[in-house]
Amino acid sequence: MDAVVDFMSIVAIVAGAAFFAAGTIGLLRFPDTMTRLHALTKADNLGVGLVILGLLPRAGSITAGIKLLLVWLLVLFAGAIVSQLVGRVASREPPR
Amino acid sequence: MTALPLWFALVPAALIGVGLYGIVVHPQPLRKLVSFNVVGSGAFLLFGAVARRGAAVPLNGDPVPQALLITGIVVAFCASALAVMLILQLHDRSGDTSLEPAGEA
Amino acid sequence: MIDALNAGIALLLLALGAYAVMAKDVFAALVGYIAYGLLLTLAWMQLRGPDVALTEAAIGGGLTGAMLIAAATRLRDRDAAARAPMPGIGARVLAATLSAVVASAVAWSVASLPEPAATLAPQTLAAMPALEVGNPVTAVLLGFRALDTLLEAIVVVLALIGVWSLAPDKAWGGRLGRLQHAQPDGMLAYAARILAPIGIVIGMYIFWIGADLPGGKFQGATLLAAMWLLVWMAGLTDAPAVDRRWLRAMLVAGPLAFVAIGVFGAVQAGAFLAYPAGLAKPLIIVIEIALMPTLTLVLALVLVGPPLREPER
Amino acid sequence: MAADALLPAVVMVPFGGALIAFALGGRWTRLTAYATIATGTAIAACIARASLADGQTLVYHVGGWHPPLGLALTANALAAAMIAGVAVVVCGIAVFAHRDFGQPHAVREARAPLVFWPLLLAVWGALDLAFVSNDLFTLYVALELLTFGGVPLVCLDGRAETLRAALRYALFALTGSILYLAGCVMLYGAYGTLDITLLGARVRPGVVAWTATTMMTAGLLAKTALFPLHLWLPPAHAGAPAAASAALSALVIKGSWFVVVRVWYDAMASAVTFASAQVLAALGAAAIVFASVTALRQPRLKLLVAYSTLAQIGYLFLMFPLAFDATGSAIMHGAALQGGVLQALSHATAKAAMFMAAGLVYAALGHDRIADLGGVARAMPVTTATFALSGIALMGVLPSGAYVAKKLMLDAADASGQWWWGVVLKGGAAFTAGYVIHVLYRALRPNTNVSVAPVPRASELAALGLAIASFLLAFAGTTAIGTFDLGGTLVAVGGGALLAIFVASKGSRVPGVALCGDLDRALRRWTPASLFLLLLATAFGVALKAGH
Repeated sequence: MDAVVDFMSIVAIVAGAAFFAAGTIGLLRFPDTMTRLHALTKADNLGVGLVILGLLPRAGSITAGIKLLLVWLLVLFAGAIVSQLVGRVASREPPR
Repeated sequence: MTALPLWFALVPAALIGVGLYGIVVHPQPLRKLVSFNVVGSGAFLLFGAVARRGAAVPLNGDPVPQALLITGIVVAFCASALAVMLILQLHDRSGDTSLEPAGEA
Repeated sequence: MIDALNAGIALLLLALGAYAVMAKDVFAALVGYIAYGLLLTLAWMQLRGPDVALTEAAIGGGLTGAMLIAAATRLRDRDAAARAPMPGIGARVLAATLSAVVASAVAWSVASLPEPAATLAPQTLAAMPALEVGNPVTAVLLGFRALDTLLEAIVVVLALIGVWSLAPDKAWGGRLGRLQHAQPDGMLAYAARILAPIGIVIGMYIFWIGADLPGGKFQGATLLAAMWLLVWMAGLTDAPAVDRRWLRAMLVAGPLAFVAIGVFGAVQAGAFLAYPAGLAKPLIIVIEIALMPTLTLVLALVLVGPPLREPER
Repeated sequence: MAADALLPAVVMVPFGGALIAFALGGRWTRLTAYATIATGTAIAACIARASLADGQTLVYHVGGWHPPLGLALTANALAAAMIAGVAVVVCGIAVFAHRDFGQPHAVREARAPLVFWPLLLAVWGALDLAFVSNDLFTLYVALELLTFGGVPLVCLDGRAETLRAALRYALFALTGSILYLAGCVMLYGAYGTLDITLLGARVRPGVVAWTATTMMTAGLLAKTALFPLHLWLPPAHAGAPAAASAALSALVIKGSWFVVVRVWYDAMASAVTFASAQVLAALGAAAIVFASVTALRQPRLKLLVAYSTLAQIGYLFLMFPLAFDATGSAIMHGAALQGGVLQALSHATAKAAMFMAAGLVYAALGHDRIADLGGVARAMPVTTATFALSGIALMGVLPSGAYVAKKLMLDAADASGQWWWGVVLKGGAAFTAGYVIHVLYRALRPNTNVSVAPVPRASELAALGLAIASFLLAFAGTTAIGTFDLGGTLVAVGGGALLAIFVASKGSRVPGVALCGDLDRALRRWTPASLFLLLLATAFGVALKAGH
């Protein structure tokens, strides 16, 4: 049982890390603000989600698990808001 | 010395050096201030390494340097804030934040 | 494995720090600096200083980074100093050499620190019971070295007086900072409405557990200040005028209450900033509660800046 | 025991007063400041009495906790003398600033008066803290408090050029503080304490002690503006309002200087070497020559006085090698240190008076161009007398504080066989005389159609009082004043007059003078000055290592 949980954790966290890597490459290689934003937000939301999913079985207590979920929700929320704001500024100003 | 503090002691020394270089060469005060903060965090990290070396069961580190660090970080922040506001006000009133004496720059 | 991770963090830290100093563009440098601040928090966790990690994340990385970015935005391309040339190659080589000499001297000194390490951890543990708090860092901050903490509270108020002193004369009596032009129904306002209550709860929580667990007034106050700044930037509230009585009173209440408790100790326990037996923990909590509004206000208002608008009356 | 309790009070009263004055605002600010100054001066007097008259060293353990865990406050006779002297200067500045920094009747509250009084009190509290604290980290906080008080004083009038001067001061001072802090970190790592007394017993020569000493010293010198690290001082001190200039020039730089004294004489006494002290004094001697000659070339009175401060800072560092015994093996408390502290006090009083006089001249004439000072002596006799008296006090040729200080240091130079510093001490008076005569000669020239705006009589008298106080310090010296040296006085004044005429008439054509001008322009740029900061750190490291 432990081995299965460990395996799931590893898979989820590695997958999350892969999303982060993809997002970072996108941020560096995509041509303009909008596409960069696209790469970043998709990767971040999924990446953080998968990492937290991988960490949940290892949280040790219910409250620690809830804290992890809260972290994920806050990151989602902040990411959504910030990408909206960045997108709005980018659509108003010419690309630099 | 264990492996952990050695890394976290040599890198801060290097950060202090890098930051000092930036303080000397950057013409723009804002960049000097960023460099100052890098030097500052280097000095703080060094203190952190010292605190970690002083760990004694059951504590993971010497609490005295950790407490001094909190004071130091807050003081350094206040210093940065004062400098930033000086930069902005100087910019508002003269359009140029250069530090060189007037007429000789 | 952990050693490799630590080495990785340390080297990445050096790379980001160097980038923040060396990058050509000021915005690139600042983004590097903020990433550097976040990584620094990780380094503090690896150094087993959770209190410092929280402070560094909140103040060193968060507030300082936000302040520098905001300043760079105000300066933009208009600052003539940004276009000034770097000093000549000779000066740069000399600067690099001398900086390297200083860094090597520091590294050499650190490598030759004595074994076993000098530490006050055992003394702290032995003396802590008298203070009745569970977090040794709090015991140092508000017990053994309470004078430093009192002086620090005075430093922050003095820094705010310094920032205010930069105001134009005609703006004295006016509201602090510039008017924020966010739409009241915009995205930022939405974020502020949702985030601020959560942030305030977390800030109070971090403040409250500080006596026994990692956390405390500085970390908590930074969060509260950040929440107020968010609400302010979203245009949901405006900064107060510089001559408001309640504002001045709250700014000095923390340090003055601290001094008063210190004097109470001098009368009751025989020394300035000593705590009478049995009253240590309640008095420490009173000090922390008294400092909280002062710190929150100062941390928020130094970022808002001096009064720049003429009085409304 | 009762006297010991004065130590936290002497720090907390000014800070508490600063906070209350700031909170009350409006017309209450100045009143609160006066009440605080009265209380603080009384406390300072009690400390001076306990420590100087009864000869006891006061020690106070804050919170009842003893070092290394707790913080100790201490005051020996030297610290008590500094506390008393600073209190006197603060009183003088307060009287002087009464009119300039009162709240105008038209508005409820104006900016400058509201910030000036709390800042003055905060500077005072920070200085007292620097004098009594026995912990290197608390001293770091004290130095930061001093910087946070000093920087806004520089740009109190809000002109762009003073903001620039303030920013330069802030950034250079911050760089200095962080170097100092890095030194503290290493000391804690090696010795497990930052208490100066404990460090004095524990420090052993070695790479940690050398690096820490060198970084702390370099950082503190940057804050003290010792040549060649003075880029921030002339514009900052010359651009501030007169009362603020007096506080900055007379008081603020003494804080970091006193910390250098604590580090060298007490904390790191076993690590510092004769060679490194020679480097420190050589910088001081260079400061005297360079800044005095540069002062003579200044077109404006306040700039001249600022350069005079640079020269006088040089004197404060001459006493470091003189405190070594004849074999040059150990630094010791004694006549040289007493002389240094007396020098610091007589400079504090005289320089405050001199800046006030310069400020009054500016207020009366609307300018302070030295070439156009004709007629001032007749129109403003008290202020001119103040300038002359403070100048003579600085020269140290007539019985005054500086005279006794110089005598103490000369005796130490004789005792330790360092005749070369004796030559600098004696010759320095001629350089000081040079710029004082330069100004007085212009002020004494007749000019009947000079129009003079009235200045507050109380301000004039406050300045005069401080100048006289500088002379009265002669009686505070521990040794007899000795015989009046007429020959030395004549040589100094005559030499100074010759120097003044020479530099003023054909200055730019003389290679040495032109060199000082070029050097000054170079050193007031950021890159050379900050390179010198790093270079000095290296030089001290080498001098410390070489001596062992």
